[in-house]
Amino acid sequence: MSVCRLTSIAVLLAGMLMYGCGKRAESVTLAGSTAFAPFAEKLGSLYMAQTPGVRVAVQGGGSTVGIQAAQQGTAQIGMADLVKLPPEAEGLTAVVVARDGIAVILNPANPVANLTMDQIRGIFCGTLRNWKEVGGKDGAITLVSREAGSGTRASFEQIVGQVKLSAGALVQDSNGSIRETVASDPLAIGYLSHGLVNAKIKAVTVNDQPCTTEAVMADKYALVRPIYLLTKGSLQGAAQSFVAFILSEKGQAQIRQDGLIPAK
Amino acid sequence: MHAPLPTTDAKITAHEFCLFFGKIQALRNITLDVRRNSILGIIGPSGSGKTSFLRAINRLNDLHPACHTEGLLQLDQTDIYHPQCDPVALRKRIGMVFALPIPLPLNIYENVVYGPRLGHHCPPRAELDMLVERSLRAAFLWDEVKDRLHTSGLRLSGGQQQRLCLARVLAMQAEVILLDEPCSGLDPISTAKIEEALTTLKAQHTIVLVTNNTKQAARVADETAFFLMGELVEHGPTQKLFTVPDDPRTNDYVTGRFG
Amino acid sequence: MRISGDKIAKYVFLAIACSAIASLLLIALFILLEGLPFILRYGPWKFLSTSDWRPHEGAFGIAPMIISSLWITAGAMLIGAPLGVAGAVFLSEFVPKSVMCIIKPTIELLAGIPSVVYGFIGVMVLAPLIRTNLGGPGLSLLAAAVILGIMVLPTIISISVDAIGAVPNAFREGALALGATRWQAVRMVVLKAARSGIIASIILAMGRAVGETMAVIMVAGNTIRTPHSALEPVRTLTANIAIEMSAATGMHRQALFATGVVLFVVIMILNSLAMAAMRRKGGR
Amino acid sequence: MRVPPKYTQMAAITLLGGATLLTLAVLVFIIAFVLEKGLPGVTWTFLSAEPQDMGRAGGIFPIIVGTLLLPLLALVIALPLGVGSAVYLCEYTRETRLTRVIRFGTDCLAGIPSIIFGLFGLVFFVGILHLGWSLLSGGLTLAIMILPTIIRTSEEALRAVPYAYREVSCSMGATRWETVRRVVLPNALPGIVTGVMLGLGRCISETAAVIFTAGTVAAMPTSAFDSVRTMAVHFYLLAREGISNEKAYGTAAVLILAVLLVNLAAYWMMHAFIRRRAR
Repeated sequence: MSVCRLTSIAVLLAGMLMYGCGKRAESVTLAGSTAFAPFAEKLGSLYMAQTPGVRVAVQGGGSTVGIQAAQQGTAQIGMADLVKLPPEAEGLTAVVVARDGIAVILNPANPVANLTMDQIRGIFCGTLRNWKEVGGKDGAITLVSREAGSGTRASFEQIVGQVKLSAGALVQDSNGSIRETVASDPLAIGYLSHGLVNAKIKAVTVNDQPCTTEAVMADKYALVRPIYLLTKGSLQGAAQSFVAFILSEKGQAQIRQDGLIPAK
Repeated sequence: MHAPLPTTDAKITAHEFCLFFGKIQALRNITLDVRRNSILGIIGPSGSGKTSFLRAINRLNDLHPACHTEGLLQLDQTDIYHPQCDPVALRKRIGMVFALPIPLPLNIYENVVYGPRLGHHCPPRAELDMLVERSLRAAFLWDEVKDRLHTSGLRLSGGQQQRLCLARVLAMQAEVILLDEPCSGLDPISTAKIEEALTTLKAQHTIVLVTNNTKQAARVADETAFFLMGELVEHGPTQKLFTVPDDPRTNDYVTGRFG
Repeated sequence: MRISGDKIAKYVFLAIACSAIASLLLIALFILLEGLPFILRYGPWKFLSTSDWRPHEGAFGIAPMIISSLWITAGAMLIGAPLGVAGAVFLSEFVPKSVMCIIKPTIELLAGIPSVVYGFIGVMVLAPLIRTNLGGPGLSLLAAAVILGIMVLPTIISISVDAIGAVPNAFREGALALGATRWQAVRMVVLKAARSGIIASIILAMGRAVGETMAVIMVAGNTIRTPHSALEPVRTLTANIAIEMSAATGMHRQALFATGVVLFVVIMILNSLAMAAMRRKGGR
Repeated sequence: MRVPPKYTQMAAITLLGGATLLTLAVLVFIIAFVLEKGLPGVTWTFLSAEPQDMGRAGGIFPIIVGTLLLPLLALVIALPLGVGSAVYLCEYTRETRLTRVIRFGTDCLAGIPSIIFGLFGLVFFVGILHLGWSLLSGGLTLAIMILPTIIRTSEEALRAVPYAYREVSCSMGATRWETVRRVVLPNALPGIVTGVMLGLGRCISETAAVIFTAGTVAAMPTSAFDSVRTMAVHFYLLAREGISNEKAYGTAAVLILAVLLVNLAAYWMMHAFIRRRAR
């Protein structure tokens, strides 16, 4: 009898959970780059405040998941933060909605203030192993890089050029963890989306160009990558108006305020 | 071997009954009748197959994977091992008390009503209470537990637990009661109480008592059967078996020369 | 009809068992179908023995990851199993029931803490500790082994306590009656009786340690190199899958599934070793 | 010269006691670390409001709801399947080669990393079955993930019930199902509850598999087809993406308190159940 009571409660619960299926407000689903997802969420909540009756659902999962989702239709809009779109993205219309600078970051205790492109390439290929060689204090460089396939890393390596990452590099799979690793290891060097730079780490100038929105807008700072919204065929309804909202004056101002660089 | 007793009077009849566990033969052509409303004592050294025979009657050996039987074993003239015979219904009519008292991990009340509650029709509460009292009284346990029916059965002493098991079987209103060395670990007082209960229950039930305590068989059993190495050596009235047995081996066992 | 009720129950349970096993087979098939063709095409020996993992240039060698996974699991079990079983024995044999009712829920609580929290504490507390005192980048094989060791403790303790608790008191009383001290009774009788439950808990814990991803990614450093010392950063098979899967396509994605197949085989080998250990001791 | 048993006993007790104390100290340190960093952030608004500004501000109420619904759905599916299979393997079949293979297979699947279950869910439930990123696909994926653990622990619990009880019940004319329902299952309940707790623990602490199947939408789900975010995923996104450590620890603190409540509730319920049955 106690077992029967347990199973009846379970069946009741399952029924209650299923009651809601089918009732679905008009929804816009985005999926893709983990770097852009939080910003898309912010834009989504702004858009939902402005136009009631629409639900904006933002999923992470990475650029490739975004591209596949847009292709298969599990999401109306795919997000990708790659300099060059991979072959899988053929047949999708790509719209640049923002740009994101990649800051090269060090531990605040590290005296080095500027690095040239060649020095960065040397460090990440493992030819330059000691901070002494780039004007810092003596100490082996702890290299921290993003994982193979991450949009940030692909863009970083394409812009710097001919980077064959040294086998001894630490690999972290998100901007936040790169920041934590660099913040806690005085000899570490890494890179992340410049919107996430905070007091715990220090962004160096690249070829004497600071990593700021102005420098990027003026095309002086080299390490920049576009953020694409990918859609299959023409969009209609809520999804189309959401993309228009992001490209509108209000949307771009929100992007700039959140730390990204407007598309125009 | 003498001619089988008149069939109408026999509750359980075995005819050339054999029992196998895989390749091992536990029982060799047992032919035996158990008269209605009587106590049959089964004695014999350990490993002589007396427990296997007992468990064959309520088909408890079916739980053993490689068990199969030959010959005939009947309850009220219906073959127990007949494919149509449902072992569950059969076990409802035959109660069993094990050597080690095994009260179910429930309180005393639920232990006793466990049998009657099985199946679809569960008797009303009042009837159950009355059944519990009658069964516990018949097992001489009522006075000791009547005010703590809801305590756990595992808390009782060894003798009380065995009487609880007996009460549990009585509550099933079984026609046949099988007892497998019920008093092996009990003190004399509990043993006496159980033996007294059996003699009074003889009127409504047929009882088969397996025991290695020959004196207990002499005291309680109407008829006694002597098992040796899976064979029935001799079966007859207790009085005759313990004084002038036909078979010398029975005589040696009963007088305690070997066994 | 009375009998049919029981028959129905038997077939209901048979159906449930089949659907559960079918869903588990579905997962195993999913992994094999996605990963196996790649291994056969790429060459199993090359895939398992080379240590150069550069997915974008078509080099898929996971030797260092297999070694790291085994090292980390061994380290975790070296820490977790003795502490866990010792804790379980002490808690179920030498601690009064009332105290036990408070400790057991807290231990089971720790099975509920997300591995991400363990990983984050590892990064914040353990890694700097290792870096300052023992050297190296801090994120290392040792850090991952310690964190995993702590994470499997609740699994080992709670299942072993149940296994020891299930040993009937008669066994303990029997041993004590023969003049054994409490510890002798535990060592010679109780542990032997509860052995299958304890080994089951160790197998489950080992499964969890091998299968852990999030905490390992945060704490192990994920370098693609065979570790020469415990202080070097390493990448396990699971970390390799989790880190790169979200952005992997084509051959790279199949290689990651192939890593999943290798992991499945590694787990099977570990389990059969544990089973053999249980049977060999039991066989005597 | 053999050490007299009295001393080996003392040595053993100090050794075991030391190990237990060390374990408890480490485990309590972890709880204290998270609570000390997280509790200041746990206010009523934090518990009742919606998250704003990517989680930097506002509360986590919809996330708490997600954390309750997802494991509940997973258990509603995995519990009957798991315990049912354990009952079948233990009670209705003899120890054959097939049952050993099944048990071995379940052990291996208990070790499969959750990321693979996540991908299976992404391809099968989100993709092929078109359930999309939702409570349903998340629940189904987690159900399959904890199924091996529940089957194994339930089986151990069932096997721990002494065989004699089954024999007695059977001898009193109980069918196999009645024996299971009235004697075996109630007696094995503590072990099964432990298995459920471990399964629940794994569901609540899962991030990779949940992100790929239930998605990361932090809004209140209105139906089984809406995406949800659990506290573990929320902690992961806040801590790993470096959005806000303070809110991350707040979420972790709430999660620990919730898990503690669930454990204590299950524990007292089980004790009451045992006390009622065999007082």
